[in-house]
Order: sequence, then C-alpha cells, then structure tokens
Amino acid sequence: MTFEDWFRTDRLPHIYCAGCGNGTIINCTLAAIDQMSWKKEETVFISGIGCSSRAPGYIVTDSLHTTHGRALAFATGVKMANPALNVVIFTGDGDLAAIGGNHFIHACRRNIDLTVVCMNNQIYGMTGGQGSPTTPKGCLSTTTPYGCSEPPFDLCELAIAAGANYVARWTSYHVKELEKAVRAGLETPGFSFIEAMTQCPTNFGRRNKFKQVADQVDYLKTHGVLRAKRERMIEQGEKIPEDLFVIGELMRRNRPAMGVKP
Amino acid sequence: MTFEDWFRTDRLPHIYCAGCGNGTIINCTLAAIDQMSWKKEETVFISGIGCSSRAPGYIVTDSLHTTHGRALAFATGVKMANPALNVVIFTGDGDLAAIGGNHFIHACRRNIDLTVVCMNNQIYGMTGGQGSPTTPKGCLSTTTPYGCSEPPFDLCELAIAAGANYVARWTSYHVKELEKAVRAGLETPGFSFIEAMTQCPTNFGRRNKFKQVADQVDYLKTHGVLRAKRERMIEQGEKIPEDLFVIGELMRRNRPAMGVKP
Amino acid sequence: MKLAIDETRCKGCNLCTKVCPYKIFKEGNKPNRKGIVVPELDRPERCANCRLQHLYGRTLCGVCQLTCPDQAIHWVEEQPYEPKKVAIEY
Amino acid sequence: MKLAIDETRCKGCNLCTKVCPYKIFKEGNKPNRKGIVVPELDRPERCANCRLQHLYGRTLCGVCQLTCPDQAIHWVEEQPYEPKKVAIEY
Amino acid sequence: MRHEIRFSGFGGQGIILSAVILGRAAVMYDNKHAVQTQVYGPEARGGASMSAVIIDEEPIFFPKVTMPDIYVIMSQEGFEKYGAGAPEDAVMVLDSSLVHSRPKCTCYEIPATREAKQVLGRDIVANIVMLGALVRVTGIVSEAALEKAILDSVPKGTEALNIKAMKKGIELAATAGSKP
Amino acid sequence: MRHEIRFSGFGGQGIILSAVILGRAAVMYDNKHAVQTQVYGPEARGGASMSAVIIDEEPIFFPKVTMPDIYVIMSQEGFEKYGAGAPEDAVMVLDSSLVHSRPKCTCYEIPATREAKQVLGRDIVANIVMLGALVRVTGIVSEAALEKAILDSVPKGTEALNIKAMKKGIELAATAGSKP
Amino acid sequence: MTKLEFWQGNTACAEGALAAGCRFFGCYPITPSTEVAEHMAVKLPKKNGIFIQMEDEIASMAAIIGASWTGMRAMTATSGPGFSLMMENIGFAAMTETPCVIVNIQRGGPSTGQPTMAAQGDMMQCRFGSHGDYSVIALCPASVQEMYELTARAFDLADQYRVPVFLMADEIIGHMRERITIPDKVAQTPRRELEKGVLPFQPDAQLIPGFATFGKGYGVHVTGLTHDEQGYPCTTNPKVHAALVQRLVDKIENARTAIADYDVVNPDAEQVFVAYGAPVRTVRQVLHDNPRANIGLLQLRTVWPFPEHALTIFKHAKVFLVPELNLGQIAREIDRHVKVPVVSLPKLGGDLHTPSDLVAALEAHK
Amino acid sequence: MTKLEFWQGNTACAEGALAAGCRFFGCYPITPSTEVAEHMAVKLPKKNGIFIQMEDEIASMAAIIGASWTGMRAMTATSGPGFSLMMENIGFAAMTETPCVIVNIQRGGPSTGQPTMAAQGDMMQCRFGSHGDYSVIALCPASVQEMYELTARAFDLADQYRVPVFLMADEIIGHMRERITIPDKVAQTPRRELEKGVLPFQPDAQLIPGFATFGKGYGVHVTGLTHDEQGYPCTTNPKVHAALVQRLVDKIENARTAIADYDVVNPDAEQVFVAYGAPVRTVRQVLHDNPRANIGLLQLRTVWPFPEHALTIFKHAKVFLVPELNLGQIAREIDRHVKVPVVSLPKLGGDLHTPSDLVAALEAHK
Ligand SMILES: Cc1ncc(C[n+]2csc(CCOP(=O)(O)OP(=O)(O)O)c2C)c(N)n1
Ligand SMILES: Cc1ncc(C[n+]2csc(CCOP(=O)(O)OP(=O)(O)O)c2C)c(N)n1
Ligand code: SF4
Ligand code: SF4
Ligand code: SF4
Ligand code: SF4
Ligand code: SF4
Ligand code: SF4
Ligand SMILES: [Mg+2]
Ligand SMILES: [Mg+2]
Repeated sequence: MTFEDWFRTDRLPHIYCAGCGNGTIINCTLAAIDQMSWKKEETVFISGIGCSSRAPGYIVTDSLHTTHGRALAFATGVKMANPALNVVIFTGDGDLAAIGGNHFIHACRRNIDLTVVCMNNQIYGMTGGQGSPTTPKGCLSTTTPYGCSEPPFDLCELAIAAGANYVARWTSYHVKELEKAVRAGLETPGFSFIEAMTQCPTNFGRRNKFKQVADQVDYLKTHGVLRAKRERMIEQGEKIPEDLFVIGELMRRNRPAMGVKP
Repeated sequence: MTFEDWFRTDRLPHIYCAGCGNGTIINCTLAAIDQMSWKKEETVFISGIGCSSRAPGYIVTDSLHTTHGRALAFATGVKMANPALNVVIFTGDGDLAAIGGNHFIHACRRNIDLTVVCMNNQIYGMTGGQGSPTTPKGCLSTTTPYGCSEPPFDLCELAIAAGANYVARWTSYHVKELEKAVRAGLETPGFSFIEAMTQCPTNFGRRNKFKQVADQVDYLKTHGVLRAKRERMIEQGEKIPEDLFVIGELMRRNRPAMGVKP
Repeated sequence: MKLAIDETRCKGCNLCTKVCPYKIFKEGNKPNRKGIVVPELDRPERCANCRLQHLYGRTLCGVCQLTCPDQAIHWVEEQPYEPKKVAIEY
Repeated sequence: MKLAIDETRCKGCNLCTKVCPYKIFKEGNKPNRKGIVVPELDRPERCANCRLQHLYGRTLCGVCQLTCPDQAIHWVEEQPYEPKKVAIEY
Repeated sequence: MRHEIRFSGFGGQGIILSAVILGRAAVMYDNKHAVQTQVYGPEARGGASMSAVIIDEEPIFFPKVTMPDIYVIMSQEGFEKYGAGAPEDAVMVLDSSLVHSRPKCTCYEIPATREAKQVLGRDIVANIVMLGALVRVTGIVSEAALEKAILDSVPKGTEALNIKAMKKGIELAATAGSKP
Repeated sequence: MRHEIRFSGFGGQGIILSAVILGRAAVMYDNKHAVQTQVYGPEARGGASMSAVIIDEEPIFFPKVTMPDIYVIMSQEGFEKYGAGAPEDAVMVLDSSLVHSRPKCTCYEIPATREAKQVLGRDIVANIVMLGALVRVTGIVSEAALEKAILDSVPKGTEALNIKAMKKGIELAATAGSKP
Repeated sequence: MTKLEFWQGNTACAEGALAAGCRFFGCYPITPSTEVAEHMAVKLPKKNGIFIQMEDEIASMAAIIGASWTGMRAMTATSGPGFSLMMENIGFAAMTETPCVIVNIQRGGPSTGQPTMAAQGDMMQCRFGSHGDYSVIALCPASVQEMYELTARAFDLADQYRVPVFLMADEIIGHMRERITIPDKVAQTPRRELEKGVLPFQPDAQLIPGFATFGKGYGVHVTGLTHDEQGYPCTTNPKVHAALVQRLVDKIENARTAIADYDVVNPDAEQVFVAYGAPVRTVRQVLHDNPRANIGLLQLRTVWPFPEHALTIFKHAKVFLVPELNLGQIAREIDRHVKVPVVSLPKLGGDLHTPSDLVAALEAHK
Repeated sequence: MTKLEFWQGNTACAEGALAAGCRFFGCYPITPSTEVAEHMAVKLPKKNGIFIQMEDEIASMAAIIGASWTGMRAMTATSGPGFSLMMENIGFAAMTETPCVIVNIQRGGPSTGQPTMAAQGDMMQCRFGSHGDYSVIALCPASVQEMYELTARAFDLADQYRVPVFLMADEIIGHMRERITIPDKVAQTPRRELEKGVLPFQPDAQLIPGFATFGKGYGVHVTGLTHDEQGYPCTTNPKVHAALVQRLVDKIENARTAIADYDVVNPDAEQVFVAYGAPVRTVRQVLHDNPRANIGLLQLRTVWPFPEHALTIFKHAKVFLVPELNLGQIAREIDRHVKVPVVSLPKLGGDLHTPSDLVAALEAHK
C-alpha cells in the first residue's frame, strides 16, 4: 500500500487552487499513516471548515467534516467514545487558532490521544484571504489592507504551554521531515500537534509579493531554522531576523494521556 | 480616598459565602487601583459569569457584567472603542479558562491594554462545585466524584505563551504582594494577567478536606513558592512536590500593545 | 482611630483572627441573629493602624482590612481623638 | 517503472520542477483545454525511483510525488518491464 | 389529606436534607405521595434557606406550597422570613435554642441545636432532632418510616448518631407540650 | 431594452472584472441601469468562471440572467459550460486563441489572449481586449463610457496599457467580421 | 418488577438516559440542569460509559455528535445560555442526521436572566434557533416520572428518525423531588444500521437513511455542507439542496402522528386547556378541584413536531386556554390550527400559575 | 446633491453604516458577508473608526456591545453559522438594551449548507434564536439602494429603541452590483442620553430608558441578569422579571406601526404577493410584465416587529401569495393575521423564483 491508496480517487482532482500547499501536506500525512499499518476501517479523519479542512473529504476512511473551529471537540467525542479508532485531525490556522483556539488548548491540556496536522498558510484561504491569528505583522490581507498590526500566535508554544505531548513544526517544502514528524506524532500516545507552514498562492502569496508559487515555497525553505541552530545563533550573539521561524521537533514528552487505545 | 470608597456600599454585604476569598481579591485590586489616581468615571470593570464575576456589581464605577466566558471580548470592544477608559476585568478559572479560553489567549496575543484579575479557586463556585480546568488532579468536585483525572492548566504559562506583557500569580493570603502585582499590571501598557489563587470553602474546601477556611488559606500560604526559590530548589537537585505552585511576577515585557491610552 | 467590625457585614469566617500580627481578633462565641459568630477584639488599641494612621496620614499594616472578604473591618474616628499609649507585645 | 503526470489532475503549479534533484520536470509551454500548462518530463528514466523501486521493493526518493499538491505524479508499470541503464548526472 | 410542610433555617443546618428525608419517608415507607421543593439562587446563600414538602395520600398535582400547615423553623431570620406569617391553625416546631420569636399558632419549642451539641456532641444533627420532634407532634409520617429514610440518607458511619438524634427529638417533643 | 451579457473563462482572466467594468460603464457614464452577478463557490475555482451583466434603460427588477443574448467566452471549458447552449439569435465574442469550438449564433472571433501577449506584452489584459471588441460589435455601451469605466477600475499605472488593449479589441472586432 | 423512588427530576432524567443505554454524556455545567451532569458523573463510570465535562456547550454538543457516530447513545444537558451556544452544532446534527439527545432545563431568560427560576421560554428557539430550515423533535415532561420516561423515549426517537431530540423540561420539574416508579428495564429500539452497498445518505421509504457507524468499514463522509446521497459535498446545485432540506423536514413532519404523545382529558369539553411541562400540574389541579366535564385538557408530551391533529379531538371546544411560562410561544402555534379563540395565559418570573389564576381565566373566557 | 454609484450590495451596506456614523465594526469573516467587513477594513481607519477582526462571532457580537456602551454606533456582519453563534450575546444585547446593528447576509442552511447561495432561512431564528422571550427589529433590503438606506436606518432604530436591529439580507442582494444613488448626508437621530438623577433602567413613556454612556460618570451597572431600574441584579423576584421582560417586548411590539416600513402596490388587488428581500425583485418583474390591477404587492422592509396592519390595506385580497427563499417562515406569520388563504411559495437551493414560477402560482390560486 502507498499513501495514494488512502485517497478517494473519485473525488480528485480536489478543489484546491493550483500550487496550494494543502495537497502536499495531505500527501505527507497519508504517507506517515501508511507506515503505521493502521486499518482503514479503524481510522477516522476529522476537520473543521476551511480549505485545509476539506482534506478528510478526499480520504477514503470514515471522515467527519464539522463546523468551523470545532474539529477537536468533535474528535474528543469520537476518540473518547471509541479509543480503538485512530483519529487524525486536519485543520487550518483560522480553524484551529482563531475560532477554534479554545478547543485547541483544551485538547492539549487533556492530552487526548489525537494527532493534529495544522496547515498554517497564515491566512483564511476559503473565505478569500482575510487575516488570521498567524498572519505576520505587516502582511497584507483583505482585512489588513494597511498591513497586519496584531501580533501573531506561535501555535507550537501555545500547544506546549497547554500540555501537548508531541509538538513539531515543518513546512510544505520539508516533505520528508514533515512525514517523519507526523509519523512520530501518530506514534506518541497523547496529543500530537504538527504545524505545517504552507503556501496559499491565491490569497496570501498574490497579495504579499510572491509572484510564483515556488517563490513562497522557497521562502518557507529559507526562513525555517532548526531549533538547535537558532539556539546556536543566540549563543553566538547573532541577531535573529524577525521573519525566521523555528522548525523541527519542539516537544516530546510522556505525560499521562486520555483516550489511548486499550 | 481608600479602596473602600470604590464599593457600592448599598450592595454590601455581597453574596459571597463566609470565608470566600473573592472579597479579599477585590479589596487588593481596589487598593491597587486607588493608588493609580484614576478617576472613577474613567474606569470600567468588566466580568463574565461566576461568583468571581459578580465583583463589578459591587464597585461604584461603570460596570459590565456580561455572559459566561466572554468578558475579554466585551472588554476588547470597550477598550478599543474608547482607549481613554481604564478597563479592569474580574474573572474566575471557569469563566476565563474553560468557556473563555479562546478570548483569553487572543486578548493576550493582541496584548490589549487591559488588566485581568482571575480569582482561581480551582472550581466552579457559582454552579455548586463542578471541576474546572484548574482543578488539581485527584481533587473532588461534583463532576469528578472519583477525583479529577484531567491535567490542569497553568494559566500563567498560557498567558505568557499567548503574548501577555505582564503576568503574575499570588494568593488570597498574600494580600500585600497581590496588591502590588495588580498595581504593576495596571501600570504596564498592554495585557496584564494576575492570577489570584483563592479559597472557595463552600465548594472546594468542604469536599477536599479543608475543614476551616483558614486551613485552605494556610495551604495557599505554604504551597506557593517563589520562582527564584523554585529554581534554586531545582538547581540543588531537590525534588519539587507536585502540589507546589509558583508565585511571584512571572513575566514583564514591553511588546507593542493595542488600545493604549493616547 | 478605633478598630471596628461591622456586624451587618461580617460573616464570621475568622480570617482576621489568623492574619493580624498582634492577634487583635479573637474567635467569638455567641451567634448573632443570622447565626453568625462575629470575632471579638482583644485590646484593639494595639493595632498599628489605630495608633499611627493619623501620624503617617495613611493606612498602615491594614492586612486585616485587605483580607477581610466581607469589607467588615474599619477604623472609625474617635471623638475626641485621644492617642493612647499602649504596650506592644512582639 | 515509468514516471507519469496525470493531466486530469495536474494544475500546472510547477512545484515538481523545483524539487526533483535530477531536474526531470521542465515547465511546459502549451496550455491544455482547461488553460493549464502541464510540465514536461526530461528523460524520466533518470528518476531514482524508476530505476530502483523494484529492486528495493519500496518507493525511493518520491519527493516530487509527496510534493505534488494535486496527486498528479505516479509511476506506472511498464509492460514488459525493462530496466534501463541510464547515465546519472550529479 | 394534603399537608404542606415548610422548613427554614440558615445554610449548613441541613434544612434541605430534612425535607428530602421527610418526603422519602412518606413515599418509600408510608406509600404516600410527596413533592419536595426548595429555594435556589444566590439570594438564598447568605440569608435564610427554605425547603418544603407536600405530603398526601393521593397524587399531588400542584407542586408548590402556598399555605403550609406545618412549619419547622431553625433560625431567627428563617422565622422572620418564612415563619412569622403562619396562620393560627398551623403547627410550628421551632429550635428554641436559636429562635427567640414565637408564632401565633401552636408551637413546639425544641432546643434542638443545644441538645445536639451538648447531649449528642454534634450540632450538625440538630435537623434530625427537629425531624424526630416533627414526626412525634404531627404524625405526618410514621416513626418507622422516618427512621428508614434517615438511614438511607445520612453518611455511612453516622447512622447511630442520627437515630439517636431522631429519638432525642421524639423525646423532647413528648415533653415540650404545645403553646400557646 | 433588456440585454443580458454572459462572460465566461477560467480563473485569473479577469472575467468578473470585465462584467463589473461593463456594468459600471452603463450605469455611471451612459446613465443606464445595470445589474452584475457572478458565480461564487469552490466549484467555480478549478473550472470555468462565470459572470453576467444585465443592462437596460429602465430599472431592472428580476436580477438574474436567464437567457443571455450576448456572450463573451474566453476558454474552451467556459464555452462548453456556459456558451454552447447560446441560441441562434444571440451574439458571441470569443477568444479564438483559446477556444476551438464555435457556436450556432453570430460569432466574432477575437484572438485576444494572443494579441494581448504578443502585441501588448501582457496576456493579463486579454479581457479588456474582449471588452473593446464586445462594445464595438454590440454597442451595448458607448466606447466613451467603456473607456471611463476601465480607467476607474484598473490598477494605477496600467491605465495606458488597458486603454491600448481596449482599442486593440475595437480594432480586432472591426476586422473580425461575424460568422456565420 | 418495578421499583419505587423519591427522586429529583434531574436525577430521573439521568437515570432514564442510563436505562435507555446512553453511555456518553458530554456537558458543561449550568443551573438548573447541573444535577443531570452530576448524576451522570457518578453513574457512567460504573457502567463503562464516558462522562466528560467539556470546555463549553459548543464543545459538549460537538462531543456528543462525535460519540454518536461511533454508534453510542449520547446526550447533553444544559439550560438557556448554553442552549443558545449549541445552536450551530444542533444545526450540524440536523444536517448530518446524527441521533442525539439534548436536555434543556429551562430557566428565566433572556440572557442570564433568572438562573434559578423556571420558564418555558426556549420552545420556539428549540424549533427555529439554528439557521436555515430544518425540523426536530421536542418532548416536555410534566412530572419526575415523565422525566424518566420521556428521556428514555428521546433516545429511541433520535435513533429512529436520526435527528436531535430535545427534552424541553423546566426548572420546576427538574428540581422537584417526587414519587417515581422505575421499570425493571426500558425497551430499546436501536438505530437501523446501513446495509452494505446502499449509499450512506440514501433514504428509505420513511425518508431515513441507514446509519454508517464509524469504524465498521463504510468509509462514510459526514459533512454539514449540502451533500449528495454518497455524503459528498454538493453546494451549488439548487436541486440537491432543496431535495435534501425538504427530506430532512419531511421525515419529521410526515411522521407527526407517529411521534405525537399526548393525553386527553374530557374530550367533550368546551373550555380546553392545552399545556406541557410544569403548567400541566396546575391544570390537573384545577380539573381535580372542579370536576366539571366542561373543562378539558390536552397535555402535550410531544411539542415538536406539533401534534395539531390532537386539537381536533376537542370537537366542542369553544376556547383553547394555553398556560405557559413564556409569552405565548405555543399558543402562537395552536392559533395556526384552530378556528376558535386561543387564549394565551403567559406567566413570567418563575412562579407557576396558581389554580386560582386558571380558574379566573376560565371565568373570563366563558 | 447626490452621487451615482455602481456598487455591490455588501459595499452599499458598509457605506450606509459609515454614512450613519458607525465607527466600530467587529467581525469574523464568513461568506457571503465578507465584503462588508473588507470594505469596513479599508474605510474605517480613514475615518478614525475601529475595525477589528475578532477571534469568532461570539467575540464580534461581544465587542460591538462593549463598543456601544462607550457611545459608539457599532455593527457586525455575518451569515448563518456565525449568526447561530451570536445568539447568546444577542440575547444579552436585548436584555441590557444595547443599541447595535447585526447584518446577516443569508445563505443556504442548515449548517454549513450552501455557503455561496442565497436563502432567507434565518428569519425565524432572527426573531426567536436566543433563549427566553424578547423582541427585536429586522429589516430586509431588496436592492443595493435599500442595502444602503436600511443599514443607515437600522442605526437610528437601534438607538431609538435600544435594541439589536438586524439587517436580514440575502446572498443575492449582498453580492449583486447595481445602480445606487448616494445622498450627500444621512440624517442621524442619536440615542437619548440618560438624564442625571434618573435611574439608568427607568423607562420613559415609550418604555425606553435613557442611555448611560460609559465614561460619563453615571456609574451604571449593566448585567444580563434580571435587574431592577437601578441596574442591580434581582433574580428571584418574579414580579421584577415579568415586568422587565414584558417591557422589553412591549417597547418594540407597541411601536409596530412606527417601526413599520413597507411598500404597497395595487391595494385593491385580489391576488396579493407579500415579499421581502430578493423575491421582491421577481414579484416586481411579474407586476411589470403583467400590468393588471388585480395583482398586488406588499413589500416588507420591516419584517420584525411584523407589520400586520399592512395586510389590512388589501381589502379585496382573496389570497396572499408569499414567495420566500425558505420553507414559509413568514407565510407562517402572515397566516396568523388574515382570514383568507395564505399560499407559501417556498424555494430552496439558491435560485430566485423566476417570473414564470410566480405566474404559475397566480394561475394555480385564482
Ligand atoms: C462559524 C463560522 N464562521 C465563519 C465561517 C467562514 N469560514 C469558513 S473557512 C474560514 C477560515 C478558514 O481559515 P483556515 O482555517 O486558515 O483555513 P484555510 O482556508 O486557510 O485552509 C472561515 C472564516 C464559517 N464557516 N463558520
Ligand atoms: C453559557 C453558560 N454556560 C454555563 C453557565 C453556568 N455557569 C455560571 S458560573 C459558571 C462557572 C463559574 O466558574 P468560575 O468562573 O470559576 O467562577 P467562580 O464561581 O468559581 O468564581 C458556570 C458554568 C452560564 N452562566 N452560561
Ligand atoms: S485559497 Fe489558498 S488555501 Fe485555499 S485552496 Fe486556494 S491556495 Fe489553497
Ligand atoms: S461558592 Fe465558593 S466562590 Fe462562590 S461565593 Fe461561595 S465560597 Fe465563594
Ligand atoms: S475577616 Fe471579616 S468577615 Fe471574617 S470574621 Fe473577620 S471581620 Fe468577620
Ligand atoms: S491593621 Fe494590622 S495590626 Fe491593625 S488590626 Fe489589622 S492586621 Fe492587626
Ligand atoms: S507539482 Fe503536480 S500539479 Fe504541480 S505542475 Fe507538477 S505535476 Fe502538475
Ligand atoms: S522520485 Fe525523486 S528523482 Fe524521481 S522524479 Fe521524483 S523527485 Fe525526481
Ligand atoms: Mg489558513
Ligand atoms: Mg472558580
């Protein structure tokens, strides 16, 4: 079996725009799942609302496409009711961190045995490009026409502070690393959070001077810096440019978890 | 003027149970405010729903007693619409961290110039003693009749991860320190979060082997440990008992803030 | 200045009896009409605030007042004002 | 094994042209019916996966496939299977 | 016949438990009908708490107490708020160690709290003393039913104490006589 | 008289902007009435996009296009989905550099994308070329009105290019002749 | 064998759910419904069920929907403010045809209002509170006994019709204790599982699709978007949407008589009370105290879908009197179905109508 | 001097708000209302107003209520799912008598439904969607011009009656562009400030209290709990609650005729359409195409409080035909007020009734 066997091929091509990174993230996630020797009938994908949240609709298992922001609350019900199911959540920065922020921190706190893959494109893609809680300062969106002035969240820091067992950040460029991180998340009992920085050429790239899809992927490639490297830079007194973001595994611990398969 | 001048004396005595720490926290907060030379007509108290959230009803300024969990969202409207107003929020652990968790992290992220005093009694007092997201593991409540099994939040860590400028934790025993912390919060532009651990004799103490109010206050006194001391203990390889909690100023920084008085 | 407990507010929690460094508050023993046992005062003239408030022009110590959850502790002006000499016990 | 782009899925984003270490994908130049310019393949037999998949019994490299956001990149079995000798350019 | 019993006192006296026990005795052990209600709300916290039971041989339709014919009063404030208006043909059992007013109706003075503290060593069972007295003077449920209902309702390990309290109440009522 | 104009093409061609410009021209500079609508929804993303304008001298009540009499088609898929059913008495302006089918109705073949790319250097203005052609062959709004509406709507700095594109469209239409 | 108990309404509600096989309870505490949750917290763990206190009511509603898709009978309990917060996810349950039971112990609104006082102010909200057109089932208990029985029945209805079912009780019934007889066992009609090979949203003759339980290999896609019978999103085809929504409504409204549950007293009466929930108690008191045959009662246990046919039983009715703890929400509905005058007898503030209130109304509308 | 524009409905809505002095807009994006927000995001900063995108719709509603208490005219815009989430805080606004404007660009429901298609499925929700009894005002525009005018009027009504006012538009009107004439200036009637010495919730003859703006020294306490005229909580006194809720309802329902805004065509007609929002367009097309005097139209611009008196204008009406983009929500209301048949003409899925749909209905109900 390969990751391609997990797609509902009757629904492809999906609705994502040309060059949208969501498809890449789905590939990496499914590739990780494909290695877990999970049965399809024991696996459930759950999501909220957004471009990213359309992902479960393209996957062949049971899938629950819920209301905006609430995926983790639905997932809590599914997983607690039947811990034998493997439950994976796809979400977006808006879905998870704007309207869904509370369910996010509570699922982390409870440390429920779920794996969350957040496609962070730093924008509301589905609704046409409004600012999100992860839109960087100064970036343009339809609701930040003069440049975003609110500070963004660091979703990984939030997840750690709230109690998640596994936390990592990669990008749509780092497909192999992302696949491995998702796999590590799937294997870790308790709550796993994998943030995948990704491109939304239509609604983020276009407004923020990324002419080509590849430019934005390149940006992700060059602006992600491994935690160890970042720490080395700090140690050596180097100034860390504001637009760098940390990538890599940021937390792995083994706090008691809820809903773990018996 | 003393802090007593800030009370609506026509509404005293308040509805709090005998020995409830909420009254103490209100005193300390008003004492801090009394030092700010703020005009009463420029000061607004806002709250959600809960015993703690009844506080604004006893204070003589304009006050907005809103819906459960939403105080910070209302406060955002008030403060952004009129930054000349001094806005202070009273909330409880349930109000702030259960239903209100999302508004909490977003207000921290935006770093809006608000001061939040959270009366953390580790229980839902108003509704008769259900577990809250800060109820310690093993504690009894009406919805954790076999001992709480979910891990609790560290509210201060959350506030820091989410972006607040000022964060401190004290208890109803540490009245003077609490007063000073609130004052520091009021003076810091941006979001200030002061967590006041406090006793709910009726719904927490009674069920968790605190026979007397004073016993629970004593517990708060003896189980709060200053950050510096805690670090020293760690350094010296001492094992830190699970039921200790950190007190003191935990964050003071000067990130750009929203809604600051012009 | 005279220390006083407002019986209409006090709920008898006895926190004041724990926090005063001079142990001025003592647990009472007679319930009032509401069933509340209000603490009694033991030589309140020992209170730092009673003695020195006028001198310093601000509230001193005040721990009991800050602590009292029911806003039941006050100082009232004595008429005429007569500073008392008191022996302090440490 | 033969590398192939599924024209019914490809949306012409050209990400494959950036990620392949062998630069097997080249930007195309003719729009198809939907207005999409599908990339062209430059000597796909150079692909690590084409050559070694059968040998190792699993997908190798596969970066283009993982990256392709539109699930448009596949390998199809060649009938009959004829392993090709190719010169690798580093 | 429909009887309406009103209990009042302050928080912590077990006013609500008393009503529940009485209702339970009627329903489970005397095969009667009963409806128990109480006052909720923060206003009830500080001041007087109140609870009520209706007991009848027939099914009870209207579940609210409007005109109690029996009162159990355990605090002065409770008396003022919930007992002072008792009509002359009502019966009141009051804790004479805490209530100093007296009603116009027939009244049994039971020093329940004092007796509970001094004789039984725990003032917490004063409400059970009052229940014993109540049943003795009104016969609203049988003593056997009350005893079983008490045993159902009190914490494990306190059964003997509570039965002693009930008996004490019965005893006090027997000697209290009625006034006026 | 009520005219219904339907635009179709693929995303990125400026199909919606074309309709808005046309409506604006009619309303603001020809003092007519116009209603512009379009297809939203994720289904419109990948495939053919569509937009429509109704233009009339009188106020427009029913705002939806049901039977367009004028078509502007800029992609093969757009033709198939939105243009193939055009009745014989309709008029169609199509981008002959992208659409290979032909309708039953009167049709003007404008190689807009090719001309935009080759002559004007930016294929992004193909839609404006089409607008110029449309106005030339239908007179649905005045050329002056169209010009002003274009100037209102295009990004600063691209005015000259866009007017050139419009003129190019007018020119191409003049020579295109109608088929069949 | 039955068992006698002296229970609070909220306890009876929880016990009725347990007896009906409810094994998942997600909640957020709120007066005056909290006792339902507290009882579940004690009992569910002993029955290998899941009790979970969620972060808010939105999450509670979400959690029970999620649990329901694993095949569990799932419930939540709340009151006004929490009920308002559930509205979006209630619409999701309706759209995805998820069986679930929502208990609303009604208190005085609007807003925080009167947390500890009774009301019936959420009856219209229960029917229309989420956006868009849909239909639901709502039951109203008037005694502790009915709290038990109707809660249990709610699960059967939810499973049979694949719809959220509401137990619309009130603070009076929820908080009072009274005598109740517990049956040995409550009969359960489980939901109909999807047959293999049939599409997961393809309706049967009753317009209800079989249930594709998660984890059984159906590979079902469940979405709140407009979807086809396969379950796939289909959001711009007007016909698909119209057919879906019409079916969701028809499967309930067409089953009106089968769902109906009511009690008729004195069908020949000229003055007829129509009541549900706590006010039924006063009406019955009045009937008991005034044993004249010309006063009738229609007690509604099902309020939605509204059992309008039950009104026609009262052939001689000259007036319908409708005592409610709201400003006439169901009187409004009755008015749509009868020709004779409908007199709304609203009562706000938490008190029940007294018998003399109703006797006065009988006099006034002779 | 007026100005001609070719605007989208949602733009006109935003501009109408700005013209009416709205200086605070709190929102959360949702199709098909997003353009209102996006326009505000561009324009408000230039007018020293506040545009803030909140974390969700609950927070948006909260923020505008907060802003309103500082004296600002404040608005939010949303669609179905977001509207459902706002219900609790809408009830709070009603209870605390907070002036505010809520725009709902209706799309196909229930649930996520059809995000990009038009509907009018939230009309009953708008009236009854929050728990408890209360009343609100709802306006329905049928053109881009009316989007502008009714949004502006909404602020005056909100301030005058101290109530949340709803602009219940639909995707068709919100998304279409058409000709609109902009007045130079929109007259504004500001809210009546509380007189010093009067209690902050003491009503005037119109049952409306003066407004105690925050920051002016009133020391007002605003709570969603049942409160007395001082604003203090008073939650167990039935009389206080009943009086308060009755006043909140009466201040709106008694002003029914003053609030009413409707258009009458052919008052002597026998077949009368009643319509609001987009379906008005089809009806007007039918009237235009069939200039017979026996077809009438009642266009409702105010839908709540329902202007029932307007129905009586049609003295010769033999049938009322009600085309709606829902399953007959307002037809239901009309039915309560007239004796002649009311024919609901529902249409779901996003398409407007075509003129021939309505002509066929005219034929069928001759
Ligand atoms: C309650 C509610 N509010 C708003 C929306 C509209 N909405 C749909 S998707 C979305 C944002 C999605 O952003 P994100 O999660 O980042 O997903 P993306 O499309 O960027 O992948 C919003 C606001 C909705 N569907 N429901
Ligand atoms: C939407 C909503 N859900 C639930 C409630 C019920 N409720 C009132 S206060 C409260 C908990 C309060 O806990 P906390 O904030 O810790 O306050 P405390 O009483 O402990 O001071 C709850 C659940 C409510 N009022 N509104
Ligand atoms: S809008 Fe952005 S996130 Fe959505 S499909 Fe297009 S590119 Fe992807
Ligand atoms: S219930 Fe607890 S928190 Fe509430 S007033 Fe009583 S002691 Fe305080
Ligand atoms: S602290 Fe205050 S309330 Fe408590 S006993 Fe002392 S005076 Fe009374
Ligand atoms: S002010 Fe200080 S010294 Fe004086 S009574 Fe209070 S605690 Fe004691
Ligand atoms: S990455 Fe995939 S979709 Fe993009 S151009 Fe290459 S084959 Fe086509
Ligand atoms: S598998 Fe690797 S080598 Fe082969 S085409 Fe893809 S990226 Fe290139
Ligand atoms: Mg996003
Ligand atoms: Mg608390």
